[in-house]
Amino acid sequence: MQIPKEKLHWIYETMYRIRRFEERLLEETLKGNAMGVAHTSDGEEAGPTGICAHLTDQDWIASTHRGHGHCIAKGVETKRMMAEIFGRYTGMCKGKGGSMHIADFSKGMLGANGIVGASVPLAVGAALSAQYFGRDTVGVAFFGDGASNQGVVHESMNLAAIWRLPVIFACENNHYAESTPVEYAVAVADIADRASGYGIPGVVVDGMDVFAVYEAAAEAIRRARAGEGPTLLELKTYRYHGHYHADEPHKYRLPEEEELWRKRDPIPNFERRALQQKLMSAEELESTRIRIEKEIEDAVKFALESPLPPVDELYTDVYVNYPNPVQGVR
Amino acid sequence: MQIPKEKLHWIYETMYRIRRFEERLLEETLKGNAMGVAHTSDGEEAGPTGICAHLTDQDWIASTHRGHGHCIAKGVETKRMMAEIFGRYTGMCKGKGGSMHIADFSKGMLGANGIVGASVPLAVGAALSAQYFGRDTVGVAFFGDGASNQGVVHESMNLAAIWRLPVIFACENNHYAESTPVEYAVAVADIADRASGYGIPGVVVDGMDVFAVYEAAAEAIRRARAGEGPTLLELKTYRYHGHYHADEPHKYRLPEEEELWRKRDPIPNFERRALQQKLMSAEELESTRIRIEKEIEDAVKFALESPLPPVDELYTDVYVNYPNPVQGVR
Amino acid sequence: MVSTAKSPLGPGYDVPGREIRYREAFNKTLRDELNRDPSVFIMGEDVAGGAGRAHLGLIDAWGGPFAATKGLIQDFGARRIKDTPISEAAMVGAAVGAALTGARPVVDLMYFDFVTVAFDQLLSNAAKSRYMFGGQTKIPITLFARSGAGTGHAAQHSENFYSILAHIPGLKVVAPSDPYTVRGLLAGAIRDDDPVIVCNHKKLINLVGFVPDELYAIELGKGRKLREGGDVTLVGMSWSTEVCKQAAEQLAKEDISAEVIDLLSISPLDEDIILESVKKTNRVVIVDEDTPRCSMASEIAAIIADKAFDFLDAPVKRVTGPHTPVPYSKPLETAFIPDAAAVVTTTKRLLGVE
Amino acid sequence: MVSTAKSPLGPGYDVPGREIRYREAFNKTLRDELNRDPSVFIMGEDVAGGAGRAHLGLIDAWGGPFAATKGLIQDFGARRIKDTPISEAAMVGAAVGAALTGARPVVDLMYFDFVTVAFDQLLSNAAKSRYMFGGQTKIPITLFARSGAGTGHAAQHSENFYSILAHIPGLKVVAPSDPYTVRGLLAGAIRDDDPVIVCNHKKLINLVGFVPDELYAIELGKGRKLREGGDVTLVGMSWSTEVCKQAAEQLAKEDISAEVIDLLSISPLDEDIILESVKKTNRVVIVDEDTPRCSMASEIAAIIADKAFDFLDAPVKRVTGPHTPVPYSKPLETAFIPDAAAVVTTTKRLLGVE
Ligand SMILES: Cc1ncc(C[n+]2csc(CCOP(=O)(O)OP(=O)(O)O)c2C)c(N)n1
Ligand SMILES: Cc1ncc(C[n+]2csc(CCOP(=O)(O)OP(=O)(O)O)c2C)c(N)n1
Ligand SMILES: [Mg+2]
Ligand SMILES: [Mg+2]
Repeated sequence: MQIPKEKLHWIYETMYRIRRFEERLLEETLKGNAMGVAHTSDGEEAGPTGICAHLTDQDWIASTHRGHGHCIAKGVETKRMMAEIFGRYTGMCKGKGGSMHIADFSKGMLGANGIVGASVPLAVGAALSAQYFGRDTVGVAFFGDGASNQGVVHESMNLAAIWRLPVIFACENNHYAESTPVEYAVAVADIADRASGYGIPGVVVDGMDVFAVYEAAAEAIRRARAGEGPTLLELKTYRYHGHYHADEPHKYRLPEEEELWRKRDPIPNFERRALQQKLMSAEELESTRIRIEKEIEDAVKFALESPLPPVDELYTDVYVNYPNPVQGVR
Repeated sequence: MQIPKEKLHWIYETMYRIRRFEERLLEETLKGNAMGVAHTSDGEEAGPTGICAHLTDQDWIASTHRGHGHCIAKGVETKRMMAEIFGRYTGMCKGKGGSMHIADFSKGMLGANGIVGASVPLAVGAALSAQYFGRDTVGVAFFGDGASNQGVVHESMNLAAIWRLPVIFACENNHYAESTPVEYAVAVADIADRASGYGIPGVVVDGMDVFAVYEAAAEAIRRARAGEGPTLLELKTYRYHGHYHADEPHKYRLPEEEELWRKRDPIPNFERRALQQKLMSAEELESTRIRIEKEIEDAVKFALESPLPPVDELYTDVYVNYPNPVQGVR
Repeated sequence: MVSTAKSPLGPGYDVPGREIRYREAFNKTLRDELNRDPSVFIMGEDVAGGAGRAHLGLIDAWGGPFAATKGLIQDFGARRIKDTPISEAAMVGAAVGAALTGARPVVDLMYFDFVTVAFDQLLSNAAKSRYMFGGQTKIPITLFARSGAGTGHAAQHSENFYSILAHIPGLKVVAPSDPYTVRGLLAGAIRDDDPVIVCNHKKLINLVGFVPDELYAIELGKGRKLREGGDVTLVGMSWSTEVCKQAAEQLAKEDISAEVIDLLSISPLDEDIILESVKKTNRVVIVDEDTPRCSMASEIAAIIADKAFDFLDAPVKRVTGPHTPVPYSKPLETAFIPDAAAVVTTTKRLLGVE
Repeated sequence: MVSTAKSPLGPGYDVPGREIRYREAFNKTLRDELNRDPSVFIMGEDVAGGAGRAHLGLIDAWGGPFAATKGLIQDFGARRIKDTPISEAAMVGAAVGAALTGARPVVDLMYFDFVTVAFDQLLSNAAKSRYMFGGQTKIPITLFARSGAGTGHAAQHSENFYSILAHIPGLKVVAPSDPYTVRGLLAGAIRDDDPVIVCNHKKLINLVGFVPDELYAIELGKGRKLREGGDVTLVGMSWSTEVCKQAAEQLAKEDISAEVIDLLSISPLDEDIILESVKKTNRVVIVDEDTPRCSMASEIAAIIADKAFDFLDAPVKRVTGPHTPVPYSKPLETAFIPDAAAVVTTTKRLLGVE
């Protein structure tokens, strides 16, 4: 499948942006600059990038606790993401949400979500809106291998299937749910096999290869926009770091396994192919990296220099038109 | 498959008992003698009968809002069932549960359940107990086509599959959930197809033919007892009456359709085959029917003559060892 | 938004209207709101019924519990009246997702008890999204469900736990008490930009009362005074308002003058109307069918014990359901539900006139 | 069942024991109960960790949140320490089913917030089965979860809604406040024949305190008095007990003598210990981190306003979280949680000494 030049640039830049964002965030978190828990997604960049490459700001995605990659791929500004995670007033959610609740409604990003599986029906709802209002937009639900065992995910796939809603169920199978291996928690080799129980296509995709993801997503999104209903994409992938910043993955997985996956790293793989097939030049790659490095440094700086939210913000945004929730001390 | 003579008698008697129980109950309900809503299962007798034929009192079943057939097949006394539905103190649950909550722990009947899908994990739990304590008993979860779209049913199948628990998932596909046709609510022709998503066998069974059910259940239960894990049985069946006593099914299904299913009625079909193959004589069939008719009449009489529960019963059975729940009027 | 021309007990009989049942007022209001706003649609199990069978001449087979949605598919079609599979969590989640992206879904949850199955979507997504996302979005969904005991549906079909929903920041909860208020509160709920749950008590469904033809919305967060009195304040909500009215009648015969406050909104709560009344009568009995612990009855009692303490001449009394599930058998179920006799007894004991 | 030889503040230092963290007391008690009763087993996500990888030399990779179950799989094996998929509803349902058939499952729900996903199984099955089935059965399951704000986990990982659980007839809820009480209450919960939820507040997890080596169970439904005082009663539960203790210290410096009551059990509730104290001090401040509406704070206020009304010299005060979700950013999260300063301010205002 031919990828337009501009899109190729965007893909590389986006994967690299996610990578650097996560790496720097992890450093900052271990330094104590992020206020809470951070779930990083480096290693998994090809999935959100290859899918979101097909989307516009009018399309919607719903995300998970491991949502930074989804946000970035959907176009959320890294500096406002970093500021959010640092608990700053300039953050995407004024510092009220944090890493697990970054949303950007102007970009079609319905929010990360801290309850495993809970965001999946939100993407179905976005697709329902699209169908209801006759828009040709789609909803993408990102979720993990662990989330695939949540009831609401099952319900969502069935609902989307019977209504032929324009949704893509993007299962990021990174082989672990916290420390639990997927082969323990799921009784079949491919989660994509569950699709046949809903009468929808289930496609296993190499989630380390952005070209493969791009191609599979193209077809799923085409189907969706054409009114042919949902698709389940299973992206086989791997998270390089622990479940969250302080997790030690070697307690539950072997270094050899990590090595194998790192050999398939989506970024060098892209670079090799881009150079071989003359899609991008070494200079282009390098200048992109430099630009992104700087962007992320700026984001960290922006976040660190941003103010904390004023304490009154505790009481706002609970309701649209009921400004006076009960305060605690009476 | 050869069915022992005694078992054959039991099967006929049980199907007939369910049939007459439901028919008489419906009459009594329309007369106002049942205190609440009644969901009858006549037409569906072959499922519970063919499955429970293999079970002992040590095996467990979990049931649904349409649970009378399950109760009867598991050996619960009809007079105490009728009394329960009539809200009497002599009922299985002292009149505190009613039609949707009949249980008999002495018979391995874990209870009917008013929340669609909610009883399915209870059978999984019973199977977990069996595995944990090293008993060779099984758990059977009865549930409907409608219930198959509940998240907890999905979760239960996956959990049972990965732990290879001795459970039988008995999906009674009577083609409707209230007034909603299964072909609208489920995107695939056979709910049994969902089994492949859990790596367990999924078997479509003629739920109007007790011999077919008996045979399919034999294999599923053998697997379970042998530690080979769960099976999903989909019993294609039909309820003759409305969703509940006051429902008018002709608003959502054609009389022709009903006719077709009634032609396959499990009871006359059993009789025909029993006579043809000389499994039971006409006299045996007739004397069984007479005996059961009388039993059900006696049950109605017993229920009508039984006392109502004393009002103090409102406050008991909330906790095992906390006898004094807060009363309302203070 | 209740026009001031109307009496606080409901509108005067000078506006055009009819005596209709609660269920009709509900259905009519859904219809009016569907007409008024094209972004409103309804989804739920069997809200139409016999889904997908129009080609067989079968349509509108069910119409929701208590015919809440009966006839709507005839006029609005399957696009706007959507039957769903039995998947409450996905249904509520999809409604939230649709609300986040421009629609105004109305969800029929059938029985209040089934809220439990969709509870996470309600608490974690519907109630929290606006806050977590720093006010970026609104979640205009309306859920409705049949609540309460009284029809022999037993423990899993008789819940009334609006207290649990009122506990949750971000949700709103309304509890109409008659045909007039269900029309106004349902319209108010559908037009509101926050998630609102409408509780329809089973025992109210067939109640008849005057309902104006015109469409009006009752402001969420406002209660009403149904009866003036000087000796005691009775506070009711949903069916228990009816119980308070009956009790007030009986008390009047014994020369006890009870003021009756009908909450209408459970969350937000009209604290002022309660406090004002108690400051006048100096005595209060709160009537709530829900089980007692951490109930609305307790919440109101706590508010009074804090903010009207100096005006109280007697203990704050609550008449509620007992701390038990709802039993099936009629005599037990009847004993579960607080009735006028219990309210009268408690009131008289409170006034020392036994 | 707390031996009378021990002081009500916890046991005297005359019994053998050690200063250990809350988390260690929890873990040790699980271990002791597993040893004591072969029908007890534990299930939950990552309670062991790295499930199925023992053959690779990988075992006990995680050990539950706050290492609650760390090391147990080493001694009890995968049969009794069961990792589960992320399927809370099925997990709780299966635990109920196992309890109905002879086992005594202990379920780790990780974060309190995830109760919502299993809410139906809890409310419709665990809480109601005994009642609906006319007392035929018991449901001896124990659930535990991390509750509360204070660690930057934001809106979906900081819940404290024990009020919602206390509302539900058939459930029991305990809220330990230190290492001594978590050992006794956890043992009490596991041995109890009813479903019990144990709330472990995040801010308590690393608290150090004296814990006897011997195994003891604290009777469910009994609170304790942590400090004698005459001017005001402070009522706490879970972390807010710690807040009450701090506030009482500060008040003491200003010659205000506060009595501190620690609920320990949220349901059943020890009404007597609260009422007795308030009848003595005539003033009360209830401290509850949960959001305010229909909260435990409100329940206790209501009980006092009813049953100790004649002894009250001042309004019943509640210091609680606000009616908002829990925010992420530190200064906001800190402002969410009731602290000793807020309790001191409220108390002084109540006593008219500002
Ligand atoms: C309902 C619920 N249960 C448990 C958790 C705790 N938890 C957070 S992430 C996680 C693992 C999720 O695994 P997966 O879906 O594969 O996503 P990944 O972390 O691998 O990206 C768990 C168990 C949660 N947040 N929500
Ligand atoms: C969680 C839940 N949602 C909805 C209902 C209302 N309800 C009761 S039975 C039923 C249909 C069930 O269909 P199915 O599972 O096919 O069983 P059947 O009635 O056909 O035996 C519905 C929707 C319920 N009891 N529980
Ligand atoms: Mg994963
Ligand atoms: Mg059915």
